[in-house]
Amino acid sequence: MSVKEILEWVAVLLILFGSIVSVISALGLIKLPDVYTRSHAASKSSTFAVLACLLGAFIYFWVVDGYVSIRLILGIIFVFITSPVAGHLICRAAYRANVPLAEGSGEDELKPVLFGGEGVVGSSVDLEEGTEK
Amino acid sequence: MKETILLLALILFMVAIALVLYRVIVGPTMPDRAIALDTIGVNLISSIAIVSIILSTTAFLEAILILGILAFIGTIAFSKYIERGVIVERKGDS
Amino acid sequence: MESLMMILIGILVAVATYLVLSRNMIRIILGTALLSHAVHLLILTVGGLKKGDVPLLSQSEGPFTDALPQALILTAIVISFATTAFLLVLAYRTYKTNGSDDLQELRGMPDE
Amino acid sequence: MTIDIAIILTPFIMAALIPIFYRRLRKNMIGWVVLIIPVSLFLLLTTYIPRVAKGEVYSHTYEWIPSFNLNFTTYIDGLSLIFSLLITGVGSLVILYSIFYLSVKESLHHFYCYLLLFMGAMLGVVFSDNLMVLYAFWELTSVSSFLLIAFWHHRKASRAGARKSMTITVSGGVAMLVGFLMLYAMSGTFSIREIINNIDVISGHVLFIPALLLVLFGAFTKSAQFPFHIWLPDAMEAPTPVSSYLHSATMVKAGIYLVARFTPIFGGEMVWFWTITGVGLITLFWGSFNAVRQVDLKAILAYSTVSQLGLIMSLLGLGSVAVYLGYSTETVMYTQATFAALFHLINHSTFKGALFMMVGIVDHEIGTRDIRRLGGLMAILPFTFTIAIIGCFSMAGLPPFNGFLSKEMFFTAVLNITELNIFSIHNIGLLIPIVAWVASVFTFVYCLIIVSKTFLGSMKPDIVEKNPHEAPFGMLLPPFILIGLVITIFFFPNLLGEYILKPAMLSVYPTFPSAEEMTPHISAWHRINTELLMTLGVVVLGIILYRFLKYWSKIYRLFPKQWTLNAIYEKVITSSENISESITKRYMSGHLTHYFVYIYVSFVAIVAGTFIALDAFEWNPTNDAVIENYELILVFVMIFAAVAILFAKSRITTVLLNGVLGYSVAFFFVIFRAPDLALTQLVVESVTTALYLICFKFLAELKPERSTKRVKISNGLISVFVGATVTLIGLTVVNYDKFKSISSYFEDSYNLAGGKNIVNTILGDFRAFDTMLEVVVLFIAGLGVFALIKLKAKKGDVDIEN
Amino acid sequence: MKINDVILRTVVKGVIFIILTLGVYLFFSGHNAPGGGFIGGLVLGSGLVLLYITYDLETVHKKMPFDFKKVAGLGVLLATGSAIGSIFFDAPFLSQTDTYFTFPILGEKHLTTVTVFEAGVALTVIGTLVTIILSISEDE
Amino acid sequence: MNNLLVLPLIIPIITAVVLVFLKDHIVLQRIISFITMLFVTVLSFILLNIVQTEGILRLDFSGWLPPFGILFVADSFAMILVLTASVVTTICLLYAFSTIGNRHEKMFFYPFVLFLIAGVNGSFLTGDIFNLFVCFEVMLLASYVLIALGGEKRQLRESLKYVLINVVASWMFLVALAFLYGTVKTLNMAHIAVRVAEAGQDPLLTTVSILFLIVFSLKAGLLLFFWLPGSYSVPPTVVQALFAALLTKVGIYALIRTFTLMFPLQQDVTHTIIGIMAGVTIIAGCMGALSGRDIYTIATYNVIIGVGFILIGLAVGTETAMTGAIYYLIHDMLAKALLFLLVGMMFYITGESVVKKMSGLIKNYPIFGWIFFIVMLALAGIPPLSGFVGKVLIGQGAIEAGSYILLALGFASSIIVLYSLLRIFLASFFGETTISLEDSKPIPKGAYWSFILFTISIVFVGMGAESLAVYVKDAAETLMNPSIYIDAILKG
Repeated sequence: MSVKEILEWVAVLLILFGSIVSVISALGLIKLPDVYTRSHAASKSSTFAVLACLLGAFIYFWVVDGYVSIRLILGIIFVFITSPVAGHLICRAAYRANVPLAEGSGEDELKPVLFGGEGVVGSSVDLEEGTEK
Repeated sequence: MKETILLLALILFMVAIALVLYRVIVGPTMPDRAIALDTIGVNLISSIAIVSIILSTTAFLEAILILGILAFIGTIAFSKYIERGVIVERKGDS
Repeated sequence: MESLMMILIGILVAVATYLVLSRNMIRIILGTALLSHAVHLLILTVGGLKKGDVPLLSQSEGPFTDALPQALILTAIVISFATTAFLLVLAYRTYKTNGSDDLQELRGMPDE
Repeated sequence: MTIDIAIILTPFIMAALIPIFYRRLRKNMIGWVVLIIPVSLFLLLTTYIPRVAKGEVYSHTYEWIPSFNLNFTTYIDGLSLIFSLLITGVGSLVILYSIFYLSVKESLHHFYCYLLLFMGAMLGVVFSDNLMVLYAFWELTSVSSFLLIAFWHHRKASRAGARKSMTITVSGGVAMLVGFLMLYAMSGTFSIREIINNIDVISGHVLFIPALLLVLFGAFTKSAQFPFHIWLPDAMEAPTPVSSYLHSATMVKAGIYLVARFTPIFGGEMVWFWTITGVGLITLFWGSFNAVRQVDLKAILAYSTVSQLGLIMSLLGLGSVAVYLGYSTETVMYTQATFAALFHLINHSTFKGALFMMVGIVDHEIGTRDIRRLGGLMAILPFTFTIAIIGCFSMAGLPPFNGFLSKEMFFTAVLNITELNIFSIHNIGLLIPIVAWVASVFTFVYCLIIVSKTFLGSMKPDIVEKNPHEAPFGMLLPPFILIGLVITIFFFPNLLGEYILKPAMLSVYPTFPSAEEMTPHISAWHRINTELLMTLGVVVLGIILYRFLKYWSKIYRLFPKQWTLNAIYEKVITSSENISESITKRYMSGHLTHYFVYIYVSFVAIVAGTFIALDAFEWNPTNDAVIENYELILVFVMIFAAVAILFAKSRITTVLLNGVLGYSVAFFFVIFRAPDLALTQLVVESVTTALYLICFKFLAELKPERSTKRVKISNGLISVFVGATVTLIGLTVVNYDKFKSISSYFEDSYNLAGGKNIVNTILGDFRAFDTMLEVVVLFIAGLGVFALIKLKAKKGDVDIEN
Repeated sequence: MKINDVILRTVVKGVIFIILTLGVYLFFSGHNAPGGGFIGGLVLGSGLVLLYITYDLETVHKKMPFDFKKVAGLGVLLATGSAIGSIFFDAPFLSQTDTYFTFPILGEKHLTTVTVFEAGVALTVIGTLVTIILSISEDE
Repeated sequence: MNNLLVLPLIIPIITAVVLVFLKDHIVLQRIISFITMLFVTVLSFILLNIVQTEGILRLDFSGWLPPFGILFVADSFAMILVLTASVVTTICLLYAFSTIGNRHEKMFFYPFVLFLIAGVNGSFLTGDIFNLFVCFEVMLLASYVLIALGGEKRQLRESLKYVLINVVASWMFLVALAFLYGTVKTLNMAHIAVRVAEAGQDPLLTTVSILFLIVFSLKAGLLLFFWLPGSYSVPPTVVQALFAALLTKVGIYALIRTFTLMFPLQQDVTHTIIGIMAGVTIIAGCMGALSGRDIYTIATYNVIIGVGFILIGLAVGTETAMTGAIYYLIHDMLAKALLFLLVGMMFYITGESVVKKMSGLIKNYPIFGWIFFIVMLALAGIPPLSGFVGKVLIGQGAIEAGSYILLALGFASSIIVLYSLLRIFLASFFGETTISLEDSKPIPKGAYWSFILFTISIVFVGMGAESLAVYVKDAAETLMNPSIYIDAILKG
C-alpha cells in the first residue's frame, strides 16, 4: 500500500466517520428533551461531522487528482468559524423567546437577570403551534 | 470498496437528514426547527462533498462553500426573527 | 430513476395543487413554490438523467449531460424568484388593506 | 365622380356639414338649407325616368376593398328608381313639413343630420349592387332610424322604442348578412346581378334554402312582418315627420325592396312562395285586426302600416310563382301580383304619408292623439279633415282614390293563385283570398275609426277651451301634395305604370322577354266581377262591424295580456338577462379557489382526456438510469416534507419544509450533474425563505382550513388527478426518443463562444437574450415591490382614481 | 431591551470578506466553471443582506449610500447596452466578442464582452435583491 | 440590417430604465415615453413594409444560427400586431398624461407601461418557444405591478387573484415546455414544426399541443376567463385599456402560432377542441354581458366575447377565416382599448359605474357620447367600421368550412354585444341630463385627443381596410402555409 493509497483510505474513513457522527447527532437531535440540549447535539456533533467529511474530501481530491481546493479549505474555515456563532445565536434567541428548559434542568440563573423575575417578554413571534397569539 | 464505503456514508447522511426532518416537522418550538434546518444544511454540505468524490468532479465545491454561507445567514436570520420578530432593523440599538 | 422522479414530481404537484386549492394566502403561495420545484425537476428529468458528465469542458471529455435544460431551469428559477418576491409583498399588502388572508373572505363581487 | 355615387354621398356630406355650420344659421333656416338636398336629388332622379323607361340601366363600380370583393357598385334600374324617387320625394315633403312641425327649441341640427344620414343610407340600399355594400347601408338605416326614433331621448318610451327597433332590425340584418355570405360561398360573387346570372349553378346548393330563409329574416324584420312587427308601434315615439318618412315610405319598404330584388334569385322555390305569402297574409290580417283596437291615432296608423306591408309582401310572394313557372304566355298573368305590389307600394307611400302628417297636425294643434279625447274636429280643422278622409278612403280601397286600384289588383292576384296547382296550393290555397278579404274588412273598419272618431261627433270640452285653429300653410302643403297624388294616380294610373312600374318589372323578372306583357292596363272601371263584389262586401260588412264595434270588441280581451307578442318579447329579454345573471353569478363567484378548480378540472379533463382518448401512454423503464439507495432516501425525504406541509399547523414550519424541499431539489441538481443549478437553487431558496420570514411580520399566523370534508375530498381528488396527469404524460415523454437534442451543438462551446462552462455559455451567449430579459423581469419585480410598498391608497380616498 | 450583538458582529466582519470574495470569484469564474453573473450577484447580494441583518438599515446606509434601484437600473442598462453595442458594429444584436489580453501581472487573460453583460446581470441582481429586502423592511 | 427587429423590444426597455433615473421629473418622463412609443410605432410600420418587400425577416441573436440560438422573426402577422400594439400604447399614453396623476407617475408608471409593451412586442416577435415564455413573463410582471399600483382594497384583492392565477398558468407553460423539450428536443418554433411534422404529430405530441392550448387559453381568456372580469375592472383606466387591448391578444397570438405553425397536423382533434372552447366562451361572454348591471362588467365580458370570436377564425382554420381573424384582432385591440378608456371616463366624470345611475351624459359631453356610439357600432361589427371586414371574413371562412354552429354563435354574439352596449348608451348617455353644464367635470384634453385618435383609427381600419389588405393577406398566407415561415428560418 503506497502512501497515496493510505491517504485515500484515511480520507474515505474520515468521511465514513463523519457520516456516523452525523447520524448520532441526528439521533441526539431527536432524542434530547429540550431545545438547548438539542442545540448541543446539533452544533457540536454536526460541525464535527462536517469538518471530518470536508477534510476527507479535501484529502481525497488532493491525493487522487492532485487538486488543492482552496474552496474546500475556505469552506472548512467558514464552517468552523460560523457554526458556533450560529448555535450561540439560536440558543440565545430561544432563551429570550422564553422557550422553557427541559424538566430536570438545573436552576435557571439568567432568568431573573434578564427578565427581572417576571419571565414575560413581549415577543410577538410564534414559537410553537397552539401557544401563540 | 472505497466506492461502497462512500455510498454507505452518503446513505448515512441521508438517513441523518431524514431523521432531522422529523425535528423540522414536529418542532415543537421554532428554535428547534431552526437548528434542525441548520443541521440539514450542514449534512447536505457533507453529502455534496461525497457526491463530488463519487462523480469525481470539483464542480460542486463552490456549492459547499455557498451552502455554508447560506446556512449561516439563514440561521442568523432565523435567530433574529425568533428573538425580535424582525430580521432587518430600521435603526441601530432599537 | 426517471420513472421515480416522475412519480416524485407527480406527488409534489399533487401536494402543491392541494395547497393552491386551499383558502389561506400563505398556503397558496407555498403551493406555487412547490409547483416551481416540481417543474424544475421535471425539466431536468425530461432532458435525461445521468446520461453524461457535468457540462464543464474543463472537467471531462464528455459525453455531457444535456446542458440546455439546465440553462432553461436557471432562467425559470430566476423568474419564479422574481414572481414569488412580488407575490409575497402583494399578499401582505392585501392582507393589511383588506384585513383578511382568507381568499373566501376576499371574494367580493365583480360588480359590487 | 359620377352622378350616381354623388346622389348617395350628397346627403352624407350634408349631414357631416350640419354640425359645422349650424351655429352660423338662424335656427329656422337649417331646415330650408337641408331641403335643397332632397329636392335637387329628386329632380335629378326624375331625369332618369325616361331613360330608365327605355330599359337602360346605369352601373358603375368604385373600388372599396377589392381584395375581398367588396366594391361599391351602384346600379340604377327600374326597381331602384321607384324607391329612390319615393325616398327623395317623400323626403322633401317631410323636411318641408318638419320645418313647421318642429319648434326651434328642439336640437334641429341633430334632427336634420340624422334625417340626411337616413336618406343617404336608404339611397345606398336601393342603389347598391354589391351585397356587402347593400348590407352596410342596410345597417346604416337601422342606426340612423334608431337615432331618429330616440330623438326625444329624454323620454323613456322613446328610448325603449329605439332600443327595440334597433335590436330587432340589426338582428335581422345580421341574419341577412349570413345569408349574403352563404350566397357568396355558393356563387363566388357579391354582385346581385352576377348571382342572378349564375342562378342555375347555385340553386341546387345545400346552402340555398338556408340563405333564402336568412335573407328573408332580414327583410321581414325590416319590413315589420309578423312576428317581428312589434318594433314598429313602439317606434311611433319618434316625432311625427320621422314616422311619416320612415314608416310610410322608406325604411319599412327596404324589406320589400330586398324581397323584390331577390325574387329572381330565390323566386323559384316553394319555401320562398309560402314564407312570403304566408307571412305577408298573416301580417296583413294581424295588423289590421289589431289596428282596430288601438286608441292612439299613431298606433292605429302603425298597425295599419304593418298590415299594408303584409299586403305588399304577400303580393310579392304571389308574384314569385311566375319565376318558378318560367316564361310563357299563361304565366305572365302571375307577374301582375308583383306589378300590383309595386303599384301599391307607391300608393301606400302617398296616402300613408299624408295620414301621418294629418295625425301630426292633430297632435300639434290639439295636443293629443288619443281618439277617446278627440272628436268633432271637422269644424276646426277642415283642411286636415280633407286629408284624413281622402287618405283613409284610399287606404280602405274606395274609389276614386289610388288605393282602390291596387286593392282590386290584389284581389285579382289572390283569386288567380287559387287556380294554380303547384306548391300544394290546391290544399289550402283557398285560404289566401279569404284571409285577404277578412283583413280588408278590418282595414275598412279602422279607416272609419280614424275619420269618425277624430273628426265627426261632438267636440270634447277641454279641446274647445284651448281654442285650436287650423295648421299653418307649410304644414298643410306636403300632405296636400300627397293627397293630390292619391287622386292623380287614380285618374292616370297608366302613366305611372308605363314610365315607372314597367322598367321595374324587368328588374324583378329578368328572364321574361318583354316588359310590355307584364304591364297591364290599369282601369278604374271594369265589368262587375268577383273583385268588385269582394270590395262591396268589404264596405258592407265593414260598416256593420263599425256600428257594432262595442259589442264585438270584447274578443280583444280574449287574448291574455301576458301572451301578446310584445309581452313575450319583453319576457324573453328580461328572463334571458335574469338567467344569464344567475348563471354568471353562480360560477363567477369571486372565489379564487373556485377559479382554480375550474382551471385544474379543465386541465385534467382536456389534457388527460386527449391523452387517454388518443391512447398515447407508453412506459418503458428499462432505459432509466439506475436508482441509488441514497437517492431513494432523498426521494422519501422530499415526499415526507411535501406531505408534512399539508398538515403543518404553523407557517414557519411550512416555510421551513419548503426550504427542505428546495435544498433537496438542489441536492438532486448535484446528483444530476448540474452545478450551476445547484448553486443558484441553494442561494435562491435561502433568499426566498428569508423573504418569507421578512414578510411574515405583516401576515397572520396560519389558521386551520375551515372547509367542509366534502370540499377537502374533492380538492384532494383534483390534486391527485393533476399530479397523475403530469406523471403519466411525463413517463411517456421520458421514453420518447425519436429525436436527438439540439444541445449537442453547445458542447463545442469553447470553440464557438470561448467558454468552458456549457451552461454558462448558453446563458451568456447562445441564449443570452433569455438572460437579458430575465434580468429585466427581476428588475421589474424589484421596482414593483418598491412601488407597491411606497404607493398606498390614501386614507379616505374613495375609489375615484383614474 | 437592548440585545448586544458583539459576537455576531465580530464574526461577520471577518466572514463578510469571504463572502464578497467568493461572490467576485464566482462572477469571474463563470465562463469556465460554475458561477457567473447571476450567482455572483446573488452571493454579493446575500453578503449585503447579511450586513443589513447584523447591523441595521441606517448604519449600513451611512456606509453605502446607494440607491439600489438605480444600481439595478444601471445593471439592466449595462446588460442591454452591451447587447445593443454590437448593432453599431453591424453584427447581430447581442453578439459577443472575445480576445486574449496580456496583463502585466495577471498574465494572459481571456477577455470577452460577455463579462460586461454578466456584470450587468450581477449588478441587477444585487440591486434588486437589496431593493426588495430593504423596501419590505422599511415598510410600516 | 435585421437588427432593427429587436428595437420594438429593446427601446422600450432601455427607455424604461432611463425613466427610472428620472423618477421625479414627470414632464420629462412623459415626453420621453411618448417619443419612444412614437418611434416604435413608426419603426414597426417601416418593418412591416420591409417584410412586405423582402419576405420574412429574422434576427439571430449573437449570430447563432437557428435552431441553436434565439431569434426574432418578423412575418406580417407578428408585425401587424406589433404595430397595432404600439399604436394602442401610444394613444393610451396620451390619455394617461392627463388622468393618471402624480402619485402613479412618480411610482414608475411609465416604465412599467414600457416594460409591458416590450414584453408584448417580444412575445409577438420571438421565434423561440422558451423565449416566448420569458417575454410573457416580462409582460406579466409588468402587468402585475400595473394592476396593483394604487393599493386600494379592491385593487389589491383582485390583483392577488390575478397574480396567483397567472403564476399557476406560467407553471403550466413550463410543464408544457418541459414536455415539448422532452419530446422534440428543440426550442426553435420552426424547428419544432419540422420535427413535429417528421413524427407525424403522434398522439403524445398532440397531447402536448393540447397542454399548450390550455396554457394560452388561460392567457387569452378562452374558456378559462374567470380571472378576467374581476381583474380588468380594478386598475386605473389606462391600464384597463392596455390590458384589454394587449394581454389577451398575446394569448390569442400564441394560440394561432401554436396551431398554425407548430402543431397543425391533427386539426380534427385540436381545432375541434378550440372550436368548442370558443363557442362556450362566446356563450358565457354573452351571458355575462347580458347580466351586467355596471359598465365595467359589460365591458369586460365584451372582451371575452371578442376573444371567442377571433378564435372561431382559428378553429375554422381556412385562409379566409384566418384573414378575418387578423382583421378582427386589429379591430379588437383598437376598439377595446377605446371602449375601456370611455368606460373609465364615464366613471371619472360621474363617480358611478352602475348603468342606471347615470343619465343624459351626451348633453354635456357630446363628442364623448358620439364616440361611444361609434365604438359601440364598431364592436357590433356594423359597417363600415373596423369590426366589419373581420366579421365578414370569419363568417365566410366558417361557411366554407361548414362550421355553422360557430358561425351562428359568432354572429349572434354581435347582436348581444350591440344590445349590451346599447343599454349603456341609452341609459347613460341618453335620457334626462341631471347635471348642468357648469357643474359637470370637464374631460381632460389629452383624454379627448386619445378618444379622437382611436376613433380615427377605428374608422380607418374599417373604411380603409384595403390599405391593410396587402399585409393581412400576406400574414394569413404565411399562417396557412407554415413552410414559408419554416423555410425562412431554417433555410438561409
